[in-house]
Amino acid sequence: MYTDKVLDHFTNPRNVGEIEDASGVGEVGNMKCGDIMKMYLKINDETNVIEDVTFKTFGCGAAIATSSMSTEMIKGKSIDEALNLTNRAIADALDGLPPVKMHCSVLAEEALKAALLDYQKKSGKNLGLNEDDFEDWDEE
Amino acid sequence: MYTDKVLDHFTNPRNVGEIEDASGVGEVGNMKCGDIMKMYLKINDETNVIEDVTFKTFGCGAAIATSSMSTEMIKGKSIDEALNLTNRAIADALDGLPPVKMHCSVLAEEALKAALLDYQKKSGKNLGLNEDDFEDWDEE
Amino acid sequence: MRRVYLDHGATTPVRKEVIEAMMQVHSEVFGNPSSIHSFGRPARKLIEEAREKVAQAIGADPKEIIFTGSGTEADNIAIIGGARANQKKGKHLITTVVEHHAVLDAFKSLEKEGFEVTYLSVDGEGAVSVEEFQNALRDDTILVSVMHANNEVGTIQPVEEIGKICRERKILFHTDAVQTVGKVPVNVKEINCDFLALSGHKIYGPKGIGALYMRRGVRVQPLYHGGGQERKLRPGTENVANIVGLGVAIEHAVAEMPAESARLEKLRDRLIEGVLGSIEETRLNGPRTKRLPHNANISIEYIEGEALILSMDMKGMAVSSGSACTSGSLDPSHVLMAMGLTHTTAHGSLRMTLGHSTTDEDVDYVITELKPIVDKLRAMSPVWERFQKGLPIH
Amino acid sequence: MRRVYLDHGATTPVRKEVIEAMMQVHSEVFGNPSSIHSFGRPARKLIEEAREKVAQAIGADPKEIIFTGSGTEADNIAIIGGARANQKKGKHLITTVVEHHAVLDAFKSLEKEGFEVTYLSVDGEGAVSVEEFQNALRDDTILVSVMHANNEVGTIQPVEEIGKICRERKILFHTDAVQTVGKVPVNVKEINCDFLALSGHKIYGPKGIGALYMRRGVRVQPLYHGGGQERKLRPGTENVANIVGLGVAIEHAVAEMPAESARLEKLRDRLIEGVLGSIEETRLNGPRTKRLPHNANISIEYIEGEALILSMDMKGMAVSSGSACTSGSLDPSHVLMAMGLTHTTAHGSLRMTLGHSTTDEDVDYVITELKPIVDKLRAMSPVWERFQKGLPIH
Ligand SMILES: Cc1ncc(COP(=O)(O)O)c(C=O)c1O
Ligand SMILES: Cc1ncc(COP(=O)(O)O)c(C=O)c1O
Repeated sequence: MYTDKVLDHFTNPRNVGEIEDASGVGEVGNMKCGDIMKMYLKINDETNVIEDVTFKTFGCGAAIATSSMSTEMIKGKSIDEALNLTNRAIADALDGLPPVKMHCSVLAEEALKAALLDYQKKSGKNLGLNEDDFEDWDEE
Repeated sequence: MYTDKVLDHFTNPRNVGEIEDASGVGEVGNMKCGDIMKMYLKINDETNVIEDVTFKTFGCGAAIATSSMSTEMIKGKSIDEALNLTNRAIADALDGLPPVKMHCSVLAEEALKAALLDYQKKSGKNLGLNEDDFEDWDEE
Repeated sequence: MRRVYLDHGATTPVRKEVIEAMMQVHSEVFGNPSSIHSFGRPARKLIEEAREKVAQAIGADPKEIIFTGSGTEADNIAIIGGARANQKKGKHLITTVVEHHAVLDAFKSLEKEGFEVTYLSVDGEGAVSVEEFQNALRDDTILVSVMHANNEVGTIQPVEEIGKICRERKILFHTDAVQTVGKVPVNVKEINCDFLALSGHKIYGPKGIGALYMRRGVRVQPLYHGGGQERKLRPGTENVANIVGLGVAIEHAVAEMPAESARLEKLRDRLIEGVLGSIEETRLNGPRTKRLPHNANISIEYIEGEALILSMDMKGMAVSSGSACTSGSLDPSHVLMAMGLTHTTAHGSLRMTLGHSTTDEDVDYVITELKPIVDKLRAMSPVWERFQKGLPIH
Repeated sequence: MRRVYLDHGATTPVRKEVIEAMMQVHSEVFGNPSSIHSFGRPARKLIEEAREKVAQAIGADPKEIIFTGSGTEADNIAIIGGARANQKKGKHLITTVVEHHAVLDAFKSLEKEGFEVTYLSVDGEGAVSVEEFQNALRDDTILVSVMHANNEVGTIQPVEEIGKICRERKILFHTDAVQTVGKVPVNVKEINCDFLALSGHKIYGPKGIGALYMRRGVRVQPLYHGGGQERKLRPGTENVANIVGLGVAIEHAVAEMPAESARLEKLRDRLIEGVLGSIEETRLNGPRTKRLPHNANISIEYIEGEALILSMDMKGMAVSSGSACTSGSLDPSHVLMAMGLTHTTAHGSLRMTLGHSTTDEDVDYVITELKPIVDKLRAMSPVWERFQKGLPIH
């Protein structure tokens, strides 16, 4: 069912935890669906580089693996690069997900954007993120 | 499916053949149903004893076995005894027949009665048999 | 690594005697049971012998047993076939919210055909109430289906009482006994049922074989059409080997039941106590006593079931969960939700079902290995974080 | 006594490789394919590997293969499921008078639901006419089912042409290929079919397993309801062992087909010539050449089929007949009657179907042993007597 990469990230998730003085924190998902992802970002206000990122996830194997993989993919990257990260790229980086689990990668993308939105609010920078976008997120 | 007795009578049918100067001959069944039985009786006009009986049958294993068994059961018996032979007695003598094959025992009883009816006509004796009875024969 | 199979509710290994019997059929009795020659007749004979064994196991007459391709098929024939055959008498049906999908989805499909279905609720332990059932009865009720015991939480239902009421009112009563045969006594006369479904692969028999008990005189409308096999209700050349396998399996299952169920019950209780005692924020789902002897269903709060299964699998423990993701759907178990559990609690459920292979060592292993797994997943869980911080869990 | 099995059209022995593969599944891969743990995953993998083998054998994509419990089930899902799913487009269906009961009875049941069915006739050799088919087409025709080859007389139908016309008119086309897989090339693309049914036990695989090819994009309404297995069309825990067995069987059947079919054709021809040459008043039913390579169907006039089968059985020869009594019904074969045979001729039919085990010696044995049997039965037959006396045969 799951690729070796998914199982690896599930078993040894990278960047688990909280960041005390996070620049932005995003939480998406709900208990009804059984997936909640929370992402913490530490952003360098000068360079716009994501210097640290952690997550906490309640969810299935794919939810944990996509959370872990997405933190790896943006750590050390710029905000712009992070904004361009798509759910498909996360899934691809894990060598794919079962069709019924693709929504987990969407959730990971959402968690990241939610954390960036929080940073946008806190920092006053305009990252082009809009609160409303999170309502009708495109779940493929 | 078939009892050993049925198989025995099918494999080694008793009294197969024709009787040249039969006292009575009866033929019942039709090609559509796939069973035709013909029975020949040699009856002693004085004693009313069935001195010889033969049959010819086109039909399945049960048809052949019931024909054979019924000839055995009436050979040497009186006409009255033959008239009392029921299809169930024939089936019982064969240790039973599969439900779908019970009609074969009915046919054997019918063939015998048809031969006796023929004898009634030829001999002028009244055996109490009625041509019409053969129309709505009770096929259980 | 130790391998501990605790998913006997999903399926069981095939027992040696069954494999041997099936192999013999495959290699020696290959004829078509409908053939009248000497290759076919022994196959027919084997089927009828197996039918006797199944009948005997549940207190039925061999003529009342129909072999099917699965428990699902048996459920469908009883429910859909029974409802359609009797629709002139009425259009109302009753079942429960905690049935297996084989039953529930059959009723859903009947709703599309114009039948009305009442779904009985269950209490916090998964049990239906006879009183609610009686209130649901209508003049046009024609068929009722209540499972003998639930596959997820092991709750045993009051089928005897429900069956008795149905019999009095001449309403057809079906019970899905897929989980109870070989675990608790199953007798069609005592249950007062008109139909009963069972399946081979839950009792150390092969997959792909089931049986339907159909009381003498009861009629159903066939769902598939073709040859005359199994009283025209399951047309198609018979799966002789699996039928024989089911016969052998059920014979053994019933014979060993008293001792085996007592053994499993003890192990199960130790398992439940061990887990509840060593891990905080856990709860037993389903009743403490009136449950299947081999079933332990425990919610481990604030973590998700699939993640738990995968983590346990990596330590050699095979279990299942009533959670969402296992089935590819996002809904948590309809059974746990019907019992009033919150989404959080339902998502974190763990079903461990014991069987032949289960030993004391297995139970110890699970009790020892489960805690670190739970700790790790909780450390990762934002919901556990909320709980610990005393924040509301949404 | 020599035992000669000439009933491969009814069922085949299970080949060694299949038995071995199934045994391994039963003893080693017992997990439920729906389980996500390490006991379940290998079972899922085996199913998908078997699906690839079946797909490959008939030129399909694995996604287009649905495992069923029998050929009968595959036929029913295609026909009943396909008709119901498309009834908004029309209510007219077309099939033939010579289909297997799995097809014929499915159509009969659809008639009761309000569908109209045209039954195409056949010629004296059992073949349907493409012209008659074309004339039967209506604007509201939604589904057509024509078998690839007939199970009784072996006639191969012009399915490619019929399929092509259906495709052009966007009418669903199903073909029952239960008798052709492994005997003649079967390719879903060449046949232009939307559905194709096949069965394991006709190709040295196990009984109780079949497969339905369903072209990508085609939809049907399920007949049974329950779990999500086999795209919800065949719910219930998968029969993993039999699925694996079918995969192994079909792979071998297709690989060995060219050589084996040529071998059987020769033996079959010798058998036909031998019987027709040695016994008077006999005739071949079905075409001389465009027939299944392993099928010989001969009418032996003035004797009845079941009596013939039993007599041959006592000499070790297992054959079948299109006659009445074998099926417990009194009607002679609907196929032979549709071909215009008289009742007498139809009742005296003998089907001999060759296979792996068939040797030259088997053929010699039948040719030698059949004549005395026929002589004995004819000596007992009042119809033979009539024939010999020149009297009319009623
Ligand atoms: C042409 C044809 N269709 C369908 C079937 C039914 O297949 P099964 O016995 O697997 O249900 C058979 C064989 O019995 C057959 O010969
Ligand atoms: C209660 C219950 N009913 C029905 C079924 C279906 O049985 P099968 O898998 O044989 O179709 C199962 C098992 O999956 C079950 O647990």
